Amino acid sequence: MIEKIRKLVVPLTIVCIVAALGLGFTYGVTRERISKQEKEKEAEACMEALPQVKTPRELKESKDLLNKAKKVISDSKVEIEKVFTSKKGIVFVLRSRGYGGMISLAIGISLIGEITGVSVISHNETPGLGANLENPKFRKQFIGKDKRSKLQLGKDIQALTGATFTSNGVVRGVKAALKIFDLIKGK
Amino acid sequence: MDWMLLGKAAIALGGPSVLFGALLAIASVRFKVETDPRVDEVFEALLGGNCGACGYPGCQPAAEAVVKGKAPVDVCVAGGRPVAEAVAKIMGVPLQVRERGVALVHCKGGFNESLPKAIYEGISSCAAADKIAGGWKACSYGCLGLGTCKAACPVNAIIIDEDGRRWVRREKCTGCGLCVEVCPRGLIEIVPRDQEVLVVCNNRDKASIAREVCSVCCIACRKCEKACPNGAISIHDNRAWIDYEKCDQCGKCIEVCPNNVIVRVVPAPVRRRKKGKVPSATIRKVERLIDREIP
Amino acid sequence: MNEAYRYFLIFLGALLVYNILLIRFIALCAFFGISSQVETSIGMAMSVLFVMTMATAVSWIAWNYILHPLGVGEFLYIPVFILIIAALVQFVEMVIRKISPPLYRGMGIYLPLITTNCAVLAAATESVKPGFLKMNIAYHFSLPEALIYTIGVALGYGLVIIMFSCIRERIKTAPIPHSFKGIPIAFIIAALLSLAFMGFANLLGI
Amino acid sequence: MRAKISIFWVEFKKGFIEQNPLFKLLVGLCSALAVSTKVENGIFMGIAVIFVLVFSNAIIALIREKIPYDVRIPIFIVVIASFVTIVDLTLKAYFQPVYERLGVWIPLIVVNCIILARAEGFAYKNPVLGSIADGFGMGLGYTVVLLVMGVIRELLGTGKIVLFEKTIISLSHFNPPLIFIMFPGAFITFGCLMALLNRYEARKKG
Repeated sequence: MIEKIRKLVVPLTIVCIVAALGLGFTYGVTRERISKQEKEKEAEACMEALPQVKTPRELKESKDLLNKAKKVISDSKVEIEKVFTSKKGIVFVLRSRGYGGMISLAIGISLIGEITGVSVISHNETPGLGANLENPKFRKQFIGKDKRSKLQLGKDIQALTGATFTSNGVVRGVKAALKIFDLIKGK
Repeated sequence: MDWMLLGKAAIALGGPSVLFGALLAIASVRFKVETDPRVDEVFEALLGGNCGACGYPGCQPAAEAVVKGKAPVDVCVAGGRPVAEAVAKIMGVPLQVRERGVALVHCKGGFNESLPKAIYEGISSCAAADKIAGGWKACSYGCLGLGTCKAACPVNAIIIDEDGRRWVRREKCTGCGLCVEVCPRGLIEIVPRDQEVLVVCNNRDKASIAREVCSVCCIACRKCEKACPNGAISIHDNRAWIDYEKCDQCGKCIEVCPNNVIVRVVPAPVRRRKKGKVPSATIRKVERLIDREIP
Repeated sequence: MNEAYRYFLIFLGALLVYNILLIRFIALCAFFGISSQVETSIGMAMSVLFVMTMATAVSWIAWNYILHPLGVGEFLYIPVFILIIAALVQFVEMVIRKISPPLYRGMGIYLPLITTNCAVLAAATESVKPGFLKMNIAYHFSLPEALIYTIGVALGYGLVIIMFSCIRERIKTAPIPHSFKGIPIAFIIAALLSLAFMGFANLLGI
Repeated sequence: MRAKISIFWVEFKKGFIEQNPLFKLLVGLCSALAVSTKVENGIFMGIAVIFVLVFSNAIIALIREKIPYDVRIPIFIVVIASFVTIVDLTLKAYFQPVYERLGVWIPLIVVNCIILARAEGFAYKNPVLGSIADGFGMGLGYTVVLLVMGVIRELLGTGKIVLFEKTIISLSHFNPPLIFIMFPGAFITFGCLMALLNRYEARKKG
């Protein structure tokens, strides 16, 4: 029995440990690059959403506002991830439900409560349909809208052809961002 | 380099591996099922298509049966001789090639010989055609010619020609019997491979009825019975039956049969192709009809 | 949200809306081979249900008590989970073979196929790394939720494979163009079924 | 040396043509159907699969005499999973956009039946060189099918082919049927390709 256990366990464990060390090494090498890339991408999206900001340094992540935002958010299909503040406005990084999964958006709002830009960090929508949300033409429609805008699909906002869920997802995200801004701005 | 991370990784993957390795080791001892190592070897040697032609649900059960001695070493029908040799080698027994039979369709009537009673336009399956008013043929025993047997054949040994007649390519047929099972009219029989003189009709109506529906049917005239010097032919159920044990294939019955229902099936001569010369489609078609009848 | 209702949504989402076979394209390998007969499909569906539930439970524990606390989940989850699944499947096979030969004949022969069934790994991973399958469920599962989810996935698999094998058995006698006979027509059927399942999108807002 | 090269060639050709994993062996379908929406995806997925196949085959063939029979599957699968994770992390670090599109399919290469099947069926029984050739041929056979499907689906579904952000072919005056890039389109394309292959082979046989 003991002999059998030794015979099976030793090779398996050796293989596993070698594999674990190899992977740990690879992870160590790639980790920094992965997180750097993710940060860069996020910063780029934020700057696109708030064009008045010229360098990533002007944006400051605010845990305080994030907690407040999480409390006031009521839509279960939207999930807020980060809030960046700057002298020119606020950027909300949030995830909203689309057709193929969560769409990660950065939404910039100026100090007077107008949308300055919407940019996509990542998404998994159908190529050729929902994936057209990468197209700036669709996203530019949101610029200048504020809390008074109804943001109705088909009226104020031209939906993406054949991708109502995706368009809805973006609109929902923008609405949530405006609402949060409205509720927390006084504080 | 982050040594802590490496250590943690080694623990996270090494830990479960020790656990599961031990689990498997214990299981392999505690729950050991005595299996003959030859089962795996035989299984490897079989064709592995799980075709079911051998009559076992798959290759694994067939391999088990071979090792237990329940099945012969040439159990794998589709694999043929090379597989049988390999299995025999594993089992350490000399390969005795069991002469497998060959399929025979007991009906000769194509569109030209056998009269239709209706036009059938349903799905292309004999079983379905048979269910609709007893089939489209006037003969209620004859082959419906829709090719269910052809579809069932794992080695493409059955051919249906333009006239709706069936041919069995004897050199391909392995005698597996899958076609026997699917024929709704039970027309296919596995006959000994060296049997050349055969009755190709299954009509069991009286001569007066039979003669009206088909020009190549057995009318139970008893001429063959009388002509046979060995007493191998008998007539019952209004058709002739050959006792293959007694038959010495002299062919006297063939000569006397008025409707050419008794035939001699001989393998066609093997043609040798000249190198580089590809036969045209028509020639190949003729070549495929390997088994010809000599009336 | 009401607790029971949330469970129901998770279950329904896994079963229909994000059906693992037709919408997520996972576990197709064995699908076309197995689904030619109803009987084998039922056997396969049962084994998948059994193995998947167990694998998810163990993976969930491994993630929440080993991988995540050690901070190595990010790069070790694939080897660890697949090790768990492979070892479990083999273990279960040995045990069933010894304890209950009739059960082994019905289910055991499918077990080796399940090791490489993507659905098992996918469901196990989804239940600890939400968003893996783009299931639109944006929070970490608790253990009961993970189990409900897995059962939903496995039943969804079973539902489709049994339905599919019934269609394939019926279509055997149909007049089909010669080139399409066998596997190709099965793909066309799968396309139609997939179209039908796309109709479940946004059912109950999932 | 020549003998070695010829062995290499035979194994390579076998995987590429005679036993094409997708059309002939019907393994590895899941990822092939899911990622073939774009030609570009096909290229990256193909490279990833070839990498994993070649290296895992090589390693397993190298240590095959030391692997005890009872734990061979867990060992194979851990080796495979490690290479998959390496691909996963590398893509994540250096090819972020591609990684996002391929998403779940990179981790699921582990359970891609091609790889385990080759490990058990070939590399476990054959020396290193043949195993590498086998892995390479199989991987290439997989990739070619992926590319063909990618071309058909992208061209028909979106009306153009975009490769590395450059439009290669663009069909003007063409209203693309979107179904080709959605789920059912994958099944339809694959079924039709297979039917075509059947027809071609039936013709060749006469």
